[in-house]
Amino acid sequence: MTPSLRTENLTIRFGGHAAVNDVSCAFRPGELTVIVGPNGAGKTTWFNLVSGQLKPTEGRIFKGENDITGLSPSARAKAGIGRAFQLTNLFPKLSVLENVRLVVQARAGQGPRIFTRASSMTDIRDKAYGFVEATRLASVAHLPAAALPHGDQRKLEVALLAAMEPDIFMFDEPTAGMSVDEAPAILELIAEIKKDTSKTVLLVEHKMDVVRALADRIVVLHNGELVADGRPGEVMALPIVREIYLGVGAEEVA
Amino acid sequence: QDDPVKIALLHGLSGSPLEAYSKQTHAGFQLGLEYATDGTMEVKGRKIEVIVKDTQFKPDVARALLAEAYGDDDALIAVGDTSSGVAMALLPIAEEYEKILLVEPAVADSLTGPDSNRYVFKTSRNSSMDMQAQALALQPDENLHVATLAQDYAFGRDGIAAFKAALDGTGANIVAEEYVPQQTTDFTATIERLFNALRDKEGRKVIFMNVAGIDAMTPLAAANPGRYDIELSSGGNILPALVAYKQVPGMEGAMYYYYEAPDNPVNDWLVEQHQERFGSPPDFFTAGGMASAMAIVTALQKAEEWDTETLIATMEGMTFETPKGEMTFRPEDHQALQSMYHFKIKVEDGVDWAVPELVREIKADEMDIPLGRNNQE
Amino acid sequence: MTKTISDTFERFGGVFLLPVILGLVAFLLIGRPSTWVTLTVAGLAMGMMIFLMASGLSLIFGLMDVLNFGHSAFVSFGAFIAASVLASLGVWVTGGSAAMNILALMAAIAAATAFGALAGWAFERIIVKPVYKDHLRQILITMGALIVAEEIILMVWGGSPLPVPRPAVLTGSFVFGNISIEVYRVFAFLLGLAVYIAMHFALNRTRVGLLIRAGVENREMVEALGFRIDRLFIAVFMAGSALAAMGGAMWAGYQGLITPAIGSEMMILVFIVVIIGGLGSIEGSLLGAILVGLMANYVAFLFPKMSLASNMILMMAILLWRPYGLKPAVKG
Amino acid sequence: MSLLVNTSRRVPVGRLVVYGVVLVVGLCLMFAPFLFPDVRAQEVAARICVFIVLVASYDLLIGYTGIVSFAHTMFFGLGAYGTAIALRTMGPGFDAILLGGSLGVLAALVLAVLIGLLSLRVKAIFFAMITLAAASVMMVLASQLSEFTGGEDGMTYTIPRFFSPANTLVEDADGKALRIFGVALNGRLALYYFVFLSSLFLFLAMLRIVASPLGTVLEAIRENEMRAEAIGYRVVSYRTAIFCIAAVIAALAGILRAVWLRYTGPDVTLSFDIMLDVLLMVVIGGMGTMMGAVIGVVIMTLAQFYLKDLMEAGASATADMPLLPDMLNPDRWLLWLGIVFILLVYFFPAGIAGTLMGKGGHK
Amino acid sequence: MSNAILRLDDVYTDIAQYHVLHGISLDVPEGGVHVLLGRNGAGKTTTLRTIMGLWRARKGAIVFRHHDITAMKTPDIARLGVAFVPENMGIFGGLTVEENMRLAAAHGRFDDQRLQRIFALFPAMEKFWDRQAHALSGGQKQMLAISRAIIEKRDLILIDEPTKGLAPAIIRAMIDAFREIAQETTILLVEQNFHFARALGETVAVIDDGRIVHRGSMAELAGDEALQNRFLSLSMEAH
Ligand SMILES: Nc1ncnc2c1ncn2[C@@H]1O[C@H](COP(=O)(O)OP(=O)(O)OP(=O)(O)O)[C@@H](O)[C@H]1O
Ligand SMILES: Nc1ncnc2c1ncn2[C@@H]1O[C@H](COP(=O)(O)OP(=O)(O)OP(=O)(O)O)[C@@H](O)[C@H]1O
Ligand SMILES: [Mg+2]
Ligand SMILES: [Mg+2]
Repeated sequence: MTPSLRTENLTIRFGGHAAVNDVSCAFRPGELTVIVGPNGAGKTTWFNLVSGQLKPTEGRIFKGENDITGLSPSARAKAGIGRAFQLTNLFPKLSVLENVRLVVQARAGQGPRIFTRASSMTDIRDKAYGFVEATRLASVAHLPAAALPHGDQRKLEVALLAAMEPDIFMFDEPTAGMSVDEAPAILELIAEIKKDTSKTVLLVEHKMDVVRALADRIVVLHNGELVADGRPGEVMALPIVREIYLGVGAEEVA
Repeated sequence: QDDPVKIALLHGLSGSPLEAYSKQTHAGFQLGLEYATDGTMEVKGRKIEVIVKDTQFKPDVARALLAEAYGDDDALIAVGDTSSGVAMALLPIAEEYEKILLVEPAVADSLTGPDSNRYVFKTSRNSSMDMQAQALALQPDENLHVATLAQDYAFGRDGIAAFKAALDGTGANIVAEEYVPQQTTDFTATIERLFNALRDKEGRKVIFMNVAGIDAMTPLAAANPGRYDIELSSGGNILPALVAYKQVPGMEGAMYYYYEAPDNPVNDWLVEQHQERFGSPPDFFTAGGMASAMAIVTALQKAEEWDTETLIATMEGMTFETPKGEMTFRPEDHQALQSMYHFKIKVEDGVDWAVPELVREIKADEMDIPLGRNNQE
Repeated sequence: MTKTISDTFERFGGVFLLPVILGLVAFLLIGRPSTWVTLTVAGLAMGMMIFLMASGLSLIFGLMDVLNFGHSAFVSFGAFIAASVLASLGVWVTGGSAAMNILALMAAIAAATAFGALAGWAFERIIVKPVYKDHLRQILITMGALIVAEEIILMVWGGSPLPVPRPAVLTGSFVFGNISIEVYRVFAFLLGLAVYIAMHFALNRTRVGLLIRAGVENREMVEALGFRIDRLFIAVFMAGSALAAMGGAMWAGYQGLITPAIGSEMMILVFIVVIIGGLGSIEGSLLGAILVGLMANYVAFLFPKMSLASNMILMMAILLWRPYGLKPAVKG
Repeated sequence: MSLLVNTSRRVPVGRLVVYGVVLVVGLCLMFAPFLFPDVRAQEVAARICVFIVLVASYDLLIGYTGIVSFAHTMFFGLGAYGTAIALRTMGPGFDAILLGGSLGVLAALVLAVLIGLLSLRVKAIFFAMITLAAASVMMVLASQLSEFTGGEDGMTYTIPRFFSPANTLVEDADGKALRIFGVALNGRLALYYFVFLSSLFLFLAMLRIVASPLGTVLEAIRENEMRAEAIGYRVVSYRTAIFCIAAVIAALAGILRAVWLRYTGPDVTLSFDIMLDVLLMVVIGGMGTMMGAVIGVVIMTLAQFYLKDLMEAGASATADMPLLPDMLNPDRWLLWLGIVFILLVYFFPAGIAGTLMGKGGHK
Repeated sequence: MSNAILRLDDVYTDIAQYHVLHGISLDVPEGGVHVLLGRNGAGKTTTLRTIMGLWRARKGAIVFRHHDITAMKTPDIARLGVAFVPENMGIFGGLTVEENMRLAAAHGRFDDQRLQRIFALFPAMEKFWDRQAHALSGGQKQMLAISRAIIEKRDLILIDEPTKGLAPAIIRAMIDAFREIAQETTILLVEQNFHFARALGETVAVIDDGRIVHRGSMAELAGDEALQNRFLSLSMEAH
């Protein structure tokens, strides 16, 4: 079957330093790939390239058949590439619910509507509320995002992504800074998404237990290069991975 | 004793540096009333009540205030404004309420032009007079070469146009017309252009400056035109501005007013009183304000009925005393024709500003001021 | 192809080439060398005076991220105070003795600058402090302050234009053949240069510049590192305001006749300079100021009609080429 | 210091007050000719109507989208000048108003699109500067093309006779204009209601816009541009769109202004002072709350027209005290306005309406 | 405890109109690593920020050594020898790594051997010494933030979730590092990562809804599943 997302020799240089270097790989629907790698390996940067926040120095990006290398972030979002950010990135003064509603509304292509009252579009509102509940934010639904503690902000971040209902989900350390009793909620949500075999899920994660629990496949980045790619068991067994990631000889990290 | 007759003064008193002019005008107006009524502030037994309104230099505000003055306060005559723009906006209101508007001290010719109307009179001089007088002051002939410097907007351009018209037929040659943006502060480039235009000419070479609100004199003098035997020439100005003239002793030009220039009892009284009350000699707009007051009082005394039509009839062609001597409202466009003064700059120590010594008075009839409109047909 | 060009461009000093290029082009168009020299010198001097005012704004904006529309108030105040001082010094100014003249001028400039610093302090405490990090409110509140300041000037000095006596030594101009250079401009140029050097040193050779930049990004963290950022910011603000006042003083002496509007008239020019120079970099302000100065003079000579638009056009062009100005210190 | 306001909690009171006030203002304007028959009040009322539209349209930019533009009066001016020039050249007639007005609006639209696409990408302050540049260029043009525009002094012209006081709408027995409560049903009255109703319509239209999905998107862009893009909104297009909408509405307001004043010049349309007024009004009223526009305009306008009279009284009352009368000198009323303004921005950053409704608080 | 270097006594903190801390009382003994655990929104960060003077306590007292710092200005608190690594790392993106460090170093001069130790600990710092900090990766930023805290000798370091987003390898390295740092200073550590906390902590306090709900030695908590489940409801098996 054709891959849902594919990068070809994807490369970006900042000055001399190649943050992502000639990365080619493909992802299939119904598969959850965890991208691991030491700090500074290029994971976030690779995400930025795919979701369009950064433009590659070389290489191309395909969604299914079509080349999306030239598209703007918004165009890619419309094309079904959804992405949550590592460093939380919300609409601080809007309420949690409004945050989510914006996404649903964008989905529904209702943005440009000028003369209908937003509040009258109950369907959109209800749908948004659904996502708020799913991420256990219902209790704070009416607080401005800025007032949430870090952990809840992370959850909202995930809620926004979920609300985009993309074909391709990209989570960048969704559980970072989330307390151990909160994390499961998010992981369940991801597991849910994973059940839908039409979706492709990419996940950057450092927490080993999470990786184990979810990964169908692991891709390892190091110094911007793709150094390993395969089933969790195999990859974790690779000496290079053990060295650079599980930190036998942590000196060389990053 | 019947109720007072109301005169409304509409001038910008806040929101612009020009407010100083408005205040001179008001001072002059008060003095004018006093002089004309021998201090009684009454005409034919009726008190004169002056209503002061601040137009804030905003045409829309001004219109509202004038409408109020005519409509609600029921003023008989209104006087204003300092900025030609605001005055322009006032004209239609006078027509709408069919009451007299006396323009002072705004100068633009257009105020008595086609867009004006028969309810508008004007005691302040207009640009044409400045320029006519200026031209005469240059004693133009074939070997006079003039380059002009003016600001690039209606006032500046109209001025130069009038100036050229005045030189027509005298044989004098205009070798360059330079227009600079209104707020120009750096004249180097313009000066270069002027010098380049004049430097190789034979005969008398003059740069004529017609600028308002900026100081072109200092840089021009500093660039020392003398080295190409170029003279400078410019109109008179308010006292603070005359300070800059100290750099150009001997410069000649024509001016609207300087307190030592006119020789008549009115002016003597004005100078004396002004010194007494404000500790300084009267300036341009003090004289103007006084003139407008005296015009009004004269009209009220002459007219047997105080309704607009009678007043208009009275004022058309009316001659009245002012600090500048006699003025006469021209029947056609209601512009008050008046003398101007040919001066020569002299630097006296002890005086803060350069003294524009009177060379000669240029009488109204020596200048032919184009008709703005004709209210007679 | 284009790449190689830009590379060589960068190699030979990058954007700092622009004034030179401009000068050359102008030379070809003008032809008459004497005229060209006169204009160029005039342009440089004008640039330097604008630089004095612009650098203050740029400093405050770039380093403290405060958009101070009230800046022009300091210019105006500087101008009027200088004027008053000169006037009060009477014969010192008009008298023949060069030394006394210079002293008088120095006194005037010093007075203006000192006032600028003082007023700057009050301004920062009262007006700006509550609105750090909030551009919109900064624009608004400083505009409010501007209104008040101009009214105060009207109250103190009255509305009528105020003549500024110019020290005898600084009147007139040097004349070599057909070249004439106003003495005052030479003076202005030198002063501007001195100020530039001083600022350059303060910001790059000391840790202050660093601290301020950090403070702009994250006040709290700088404090958590043990620095009293509020004092730092006051200092910067005072410096910026003082520069504005100094610029105003110079400008007043140059204009000869000043009105309370003097500041706001300069402001657009100053903003243009800061924008094309790039926010927060003193080098940028200098570059921008000189470009604007030269441009103004050349264009005024070659195509007088254009002279008003020229700076606007210059700004737009540069913004399209370099959206953050020529030499921005703070990106994004 | 985070300006957080809990939308969920303090709901009705403040809001009700604001809506109440706005409603009252609306009614006053609706019956202005009958409530305040004196001429000055008429002018004031009309000015308020027009400025409510102008300021509200500016609020769309600065309050809802966080765009700081100094070119708003430029668009206002385009509408006014278009109408004025047409009336002057074609003579009084509705055709002139229609043609000139629509040309003005068109010009505004085109310019807005150009400026928007060209420069809405760049940082906020730069945009502010570019608009400032554009505006001043326009001012220069207005003064340069004096044969069309009347230059600095502006131009006067006559409007359709239907709107002139001489025109009687309803005749009474002896052929004069019928009077109701002492108000003559003449052209003047018609003109006022023309202005009032057009303004009302435009204002309601804007209310609808901000309540629409677009409204929320704009706020999102204001809050976090990058993320808005990431969830699928083309920021530049939205920015440009709202910029154009605001420009067009401003131009329409300009038409009303030109027709009402029967005079058009830089000082009543283009000038930077007006831009400043608009800014003051929107802030005092409260950014990001349409209601704020109404309140801001009313307060400022009343101040401009009546504050001086008050101070006059104050000055004479305190005449014998030391420096007080000096400061209360009516000519210094701007001083006080400035101070009040600063205090407002300081203590009620959300403006009057904003603070009362616990909304806006733009940062 | 008498040898407490830092003592919070019934501290209440509000943020805007929200009451966040209601009566935090806490003693931090001199030396070693002491952990503050708690779920999201419990008030951990707020506690640290209140100590640092970045939020103001409405009520109660905070005493560092013998100074009452409750009402002190943040810079003065810092000058007493308190360093702070905030949740958002608080690095200066516009400055280079070096400049970031220089600001933290006394008089802007580096103590060479401390610097070397930092480089050994976080090679990325050396590698990107002249790189603008905004260009660092999430984790690298975190490292920079910590490096900045330890470039000088401090008496007390407040660290908010340092392991967030760090690769296990780094975390391991960091455990050793912190042990070493703890030789010379006291560390008050806010953590979510219990394993990390357990590896380091001597004493532990659990905070929930703005109150301290448990205090004791780490050993005790680590040993007692019940306690853990009660306060942390730890679900994950240790590994
Ligand atoms: N804008 C930028 N300019 C220069 N270098 C950059 C930029 N963004 C990232 N880098 C560099 O690229 C490398 C990869 O960064 P990235 O954020 O992708 O790492 P990461 O894999 O996400 O690490 P972490 O797990 O810590 O988030 C890092 O060395 C970083 O310094
Ligand atoms: N700026 C703020 N405005 C309003 N409330 C806030 C603000 N910051 C934090 N809070 C509230 O204070 C409470 C505690 O927040 P705090 O950040 O201290 O939690 P935390 O324990 O650090 O959580 P996390 O582990 O997610 O960082 C939270 O309920 C939050 O809603
Ligand atoms: Mg990352
Ligand atoms: Mg926290």
